[in-house]
Amino acid sequence: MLKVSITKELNQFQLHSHFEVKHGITGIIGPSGCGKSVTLQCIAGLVTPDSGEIIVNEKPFFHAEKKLNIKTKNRNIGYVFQHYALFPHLTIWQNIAYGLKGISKHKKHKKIAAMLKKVQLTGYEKHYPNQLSGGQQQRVALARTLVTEPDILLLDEPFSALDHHVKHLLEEELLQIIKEHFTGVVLLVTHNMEEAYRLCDQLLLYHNGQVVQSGTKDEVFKHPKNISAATIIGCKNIILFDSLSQLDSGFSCTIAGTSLHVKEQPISGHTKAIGIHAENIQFVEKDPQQVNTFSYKVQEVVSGIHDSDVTIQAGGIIIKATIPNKQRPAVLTEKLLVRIPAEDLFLLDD
Amino acid sequence: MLKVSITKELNQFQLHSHFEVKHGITGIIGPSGCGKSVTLQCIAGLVTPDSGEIIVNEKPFFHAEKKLNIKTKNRNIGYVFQHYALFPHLTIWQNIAYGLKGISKHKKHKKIAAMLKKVQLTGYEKHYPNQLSGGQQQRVALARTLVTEPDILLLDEPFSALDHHVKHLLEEELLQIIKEHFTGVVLLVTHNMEEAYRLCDQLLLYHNGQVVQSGTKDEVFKHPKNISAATIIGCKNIILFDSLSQLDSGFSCTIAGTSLHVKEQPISGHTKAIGIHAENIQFVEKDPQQVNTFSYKVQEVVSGIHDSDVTIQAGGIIIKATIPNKQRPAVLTEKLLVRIPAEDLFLLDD
Amino acid sequence: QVEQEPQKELLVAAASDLTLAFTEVGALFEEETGVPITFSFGSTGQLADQIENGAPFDVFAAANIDFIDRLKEAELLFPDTQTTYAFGRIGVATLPNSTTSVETLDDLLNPEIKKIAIANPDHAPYGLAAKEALETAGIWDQVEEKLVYGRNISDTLSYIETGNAEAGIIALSLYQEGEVDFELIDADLHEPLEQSIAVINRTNEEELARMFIEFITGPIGKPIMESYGFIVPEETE
Amino acid sequence: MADINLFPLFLSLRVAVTATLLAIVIGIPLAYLLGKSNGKIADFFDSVLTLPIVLPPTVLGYYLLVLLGRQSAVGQFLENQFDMTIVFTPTGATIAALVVSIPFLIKSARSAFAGIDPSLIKAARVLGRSELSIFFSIYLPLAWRGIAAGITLAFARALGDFGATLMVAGSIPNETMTMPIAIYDALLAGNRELANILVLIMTSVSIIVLYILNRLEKKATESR
Amino acid sequence: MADINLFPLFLSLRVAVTATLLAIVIGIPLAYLLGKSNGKIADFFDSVLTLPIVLPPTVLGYYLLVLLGRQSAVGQFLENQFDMTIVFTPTGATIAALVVSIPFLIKSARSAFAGIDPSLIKAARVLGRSELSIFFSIYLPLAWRGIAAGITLAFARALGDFGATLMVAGSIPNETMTMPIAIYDALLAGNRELANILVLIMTSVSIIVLYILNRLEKKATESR
Ligand SMILES: Nc1ncnc2c1ncn2[C@@H]1O[C@H](COP(=O)(O)OP(=O)(O)OP(=O)(O)O)[C@@H](O)[C@H]1O
Ligand SMILES: Nc1ncnc2c1ncn2[C@@H]1O[C@H](COP(=O)(O)OP(=O)(O)OP(=O)(O)O)[C@@H](O)[C@H]1O
Ligand code: MOO
Ligand SMILES: [Mg+2]
Ligand SMILES: [Mg+2]
Repeated sequence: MLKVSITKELNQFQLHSHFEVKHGITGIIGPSGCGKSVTLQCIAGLVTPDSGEIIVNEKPFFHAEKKLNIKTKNRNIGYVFQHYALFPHLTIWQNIAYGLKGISKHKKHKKIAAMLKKVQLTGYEKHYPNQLSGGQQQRVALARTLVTEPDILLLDEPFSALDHHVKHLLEEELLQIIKEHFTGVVLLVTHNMEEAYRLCDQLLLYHNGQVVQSGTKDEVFKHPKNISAATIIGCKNIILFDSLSQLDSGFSCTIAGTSLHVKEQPISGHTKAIGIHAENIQFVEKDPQQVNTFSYKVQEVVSGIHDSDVTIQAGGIIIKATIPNKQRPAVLTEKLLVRIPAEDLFLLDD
Repeated sequence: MLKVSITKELNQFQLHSHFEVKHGITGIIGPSGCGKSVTLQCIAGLVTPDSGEIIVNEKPFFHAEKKLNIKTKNRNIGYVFQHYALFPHLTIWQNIAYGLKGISKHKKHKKIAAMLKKVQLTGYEKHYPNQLSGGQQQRVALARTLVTEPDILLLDEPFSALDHHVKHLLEEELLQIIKEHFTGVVLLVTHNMEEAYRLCDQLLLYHNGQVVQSGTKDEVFKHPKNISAATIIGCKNIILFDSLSQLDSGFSCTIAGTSLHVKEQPISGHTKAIGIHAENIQFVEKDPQQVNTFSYKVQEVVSGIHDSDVTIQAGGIIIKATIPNKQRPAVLTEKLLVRIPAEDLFLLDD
Repeated sequence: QVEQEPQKELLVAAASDLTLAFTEVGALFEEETGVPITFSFGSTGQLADQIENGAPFDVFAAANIDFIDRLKEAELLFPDTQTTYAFGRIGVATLPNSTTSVETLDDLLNPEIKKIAIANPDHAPYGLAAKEALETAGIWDQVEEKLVYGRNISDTLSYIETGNAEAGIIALSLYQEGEVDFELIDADLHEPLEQSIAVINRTNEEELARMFIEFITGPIGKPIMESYGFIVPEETE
Repeated sequence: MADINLFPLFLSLRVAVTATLLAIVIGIPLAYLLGKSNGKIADFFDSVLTLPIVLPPTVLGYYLLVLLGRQSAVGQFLENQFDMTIVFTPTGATIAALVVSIPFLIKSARSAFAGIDPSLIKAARVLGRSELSIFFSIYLPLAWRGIAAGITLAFARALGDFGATLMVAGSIPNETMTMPIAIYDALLAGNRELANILVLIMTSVSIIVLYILNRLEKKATESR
Repeated sequence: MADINLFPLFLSLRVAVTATLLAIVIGIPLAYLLGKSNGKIADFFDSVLTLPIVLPPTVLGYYLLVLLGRQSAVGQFLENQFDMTIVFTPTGATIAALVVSIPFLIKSARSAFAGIDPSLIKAARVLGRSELSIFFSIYLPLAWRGIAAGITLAFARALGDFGATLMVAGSIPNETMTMPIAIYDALLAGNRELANILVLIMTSVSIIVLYILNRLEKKATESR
């Protein structure tokens, strides 16, 4: 269990971070410069918060009023830095060995060799960090931390420099290690939504130094609470509506004259927009019975490897849809109807 | 036009890089440690190749035999380093201004201010690099290079630390700048396939210090030439076959007793495997007429946000399919048939 | 502003044992002639080296006649100005109120006296004299163990004053009452410490320089020199 | 007390400041050039440059005197052509101070240059800057801490030099007598009190100057 | 030529090596502690530590003589308790050499420590190492270049010290007469030839030692 409730000012930047997470992997997602790394540094004791407290498994790490501040080295934390911070004067082997202590030489040797194998760097023991490629360096940083079996694991974009093949291997490795040895909290900063979804149990969405939403990954991805949250998780359709009215089974909202039906959801006074993931937009054969089904005009097509993003106009609504490339020709004829599933629409606060 | 034909030895690592690319954006993709950064450094004149030549727009930059080696500063190259290499003692403004010379103060000011706005760092002019977050630093590195309007642009994972929102903005910015000002060669190293596909015209696939395939992005993604190339572009299904026989309209290959029909393709003596993108696997209602259609058993399911990866066994073949989450329940009943489209199958050399 | 003639000035290089005496004599000389006089005190050997390399001194007062001879050979002096202006005297110095009083050289053998400071006999004339005296007294071999060498006579005094050497042999000219107890050594025990002075032939102030040499041995200089423990020879001419 | 001559103090400061400035102008480029080459020749040259520290100042002064004196080729040339003498002038004192102090600056600067992250130099080259401009815009500021330490050491050494200055410049009161010589003279004359006062003045002034140098170094590297 | 006494050379080397080792043991931790604090007090203290450079060695030697001499509290204590004297012994020479040389090491090391990337220290802390262990495993090796330069300077200064050593240790032939003193003596005795030969020996040995130090420094930082 990790409870963070701190504030910290850095130049013009203000961090007001309040959250509580249970053991398992928690993803931290948020735009560049929103305070993710600073939060991790506070938890590790490398940056001292201005006020508040940090508690890990009942044990307070930091308490501003009680002037309590456990030393970093006693926090038993594993931290993979965004910039790796490898020791330039130590070989890869020595870098990985650096945090290992109190175990026999033989055991140490075995652990490091095993870890090197896991990060696919066997043979590079005697190299120095500056003789490695960017991705190799990142793997050393990961290995150096994982080998120490810490109580809390703070991972600051640990896979950003890796090709997807190695990344997948290491993700699995990470999950394996966590499953086998690790009962504590893992915080994982990432910009990759798929990665977050694959690896994490819970998610924290950060924006401008504040947690804008937290919850299980499905909760967060299916129902982002507000516009910021929806933007952060990469929702491509965030549409401010003109009016919202309650129906029997949900709501109806009007956008530039077009009405959309939205399934039941909690609603606050701040609700301002609706959102839907581009992947959930469907194209169907003519069938005028269905709700939220419209004819459309295609405005723009951006192709990806397997999917394409199609921007269409349906009534007064402009919306993006992600469709498999195979479906693209059919969609481009504009002879289909677009269906905006009411159950996939979410209401967003300001 | 950029022609590279060099060799370089670094410790045990051997680079043998031979390629030629035209203007436009060329993506370099390859596993961690395969020599991408070293190649860029050779082009920039920061690492001297052991042999070979580098020619840009008819102008030789390097020629080992002629002992020709143009100085870096005279190559007019833009290089965004994987580790940014920002000047720690200069403010953000000064960092970006560093490469600008020979223009009036007023013009300089305008250019930098415009660039800061583009990378969304207005207000950070007076900060020093160590006061910025990882992603902000990366944007400064990008801005510092783009502002100089170089002849060749070498981008070493320039978006790796950015959230997808900012990344998209900068990708568009990059495309815009290139469209407007830039007629030269852009080399973009990336580990993100979607990014490569979105941004690049051509692709170079690297493996173990060698170019294993080059071509337009569609060519490369649709028809990777060999097993390495298929692995690099993230093809999840690479299956060694037992035998291959020529048919009227293509080939038939046998894997553990199951025969698959493959559409016409050039074939060499080294052809060893077939491959297919997981996204191209289809699930269809019962219809025993179609070729390459089988019943299957589900072995494993890994869910993503919108898609799931399903591993199935169809006859003797084990294959991964990526399907929309909506389709998952139907697939999991195992009442559908799997179709492995012959036109999407490619033959792979060793 | 009106005066075109450059300000007259006399620059005298003098051995460091002359520091006290010459400072006093110099003041009187200034009073008498109205010409400012500047002294540069230092080790004789060092000053000689400097003169050889063009130091702008007018007069050189050495503690050791050998160096004057050397400069004479190099034709840097007016030979006729060479004058022996004093003979140095040495004595045994001990700290006042020390338990071990030293009256004769033999007292230096007292085991209570652990260290004896003398100037370096290799290049300091007073050190050489001290060595000769100890040799003549026949105790050199016994005291050699206890000797420490100062760079010059003033360093030697420092060793005694700071109590690091129980005794030492210093120049009479450096002896200041109250600071140390002092017992003169018989002048017969060592070669005379002939101190020579001469005018350097590069001088622009030959007249004045000659005057200064005369002044030292003259009626005003002589008593002062004597008061600092120099034996001033009678005019021989 | 009232009649303590402060000329030596001001002379010393002037000499030390001039020597330090010269050391900066000569020493830093030299250190940079030495740093460019990693070879044995550079290391040998470096060792030779360290020599002035190893020789007793007086002896060093003697050789300088012989080299630059009015009998020497250099001395005669200067005297005949420009009517200039080096020895026994404040210029001589400055040169002596320069020679004894410059090795400290060179050594410190060389090691500071060597500590610079090479990727920053690469970045500067890619951005099209000339080596000279890189020297001023990257090398100097990034090595500043080490260079500043070297400057401080060189300045202190120049300020405190006694043996070499004495030999080359003589100890001519109100002309070439620097503070260390004045202190030594006072000691020589048995004037302990004066010596103590002069030492006190010297140390106070030095502490103030060194402290200011220290703070300046901080200032320049503060924001990083 | 055959009868040149090499004792001063060996004594000088012994004294310089011992003093340098002591300077390392005392100076590096001191520099580290000074570096920990960025405050004005540390800067003031730093300035005070630089003082031995500013004072003429002879004068410094005089004060050491007073401070450690046989009449002083320290001297008497040592003499009564351990029958040990500092002055006029090689120990005294070593202490004098230590005092004149240690400021160079402290200053160089402090600036080298200050140049270390703080994120590496953070990484080491996160990996659970104690400050002491971080000092040895990170600070020392990463500051090695600057420290090595400081060691070289300190060693050279210790080897070349004349004034302070002479004052504290006297120049007792075959006991405390170091090479610089021997050279000085030869020079003052007008024995130019001997002086030249001694200087030649001194410079050759110094160049060799300094060159080796230089190469060792390279060796240790080669692979990065
Ligand atoms: N040492 C510092 N001094 C001043 N401001 C700082 C400092 N470190 C970080 N900041 C500011 O704090 C904010 C948050 O930084 P942080 O590194 O936590 O961002 P982040 O969420 O990790 O972003 P990224 O995804 O780009 O790494 C940024 O706006 C940054 O400019
Ligand atoms: N200075 C060096 N000395 C020795 N070997 C080096 C050096 N630099 C790189 N290498 C080796 O060269 C190989 C290629 O490195 P390079 O940096 O080009 O990889 P990369 O393709 O950019 O990988 P990544 O995607 O991880 O950045 C690596 O195996 C690396 O270990
Ligand atoms: O070592 Mo000196 O000659 O007293 O400056
Ligand atoms: Mg960050
Ligand atoms: Mg790379």
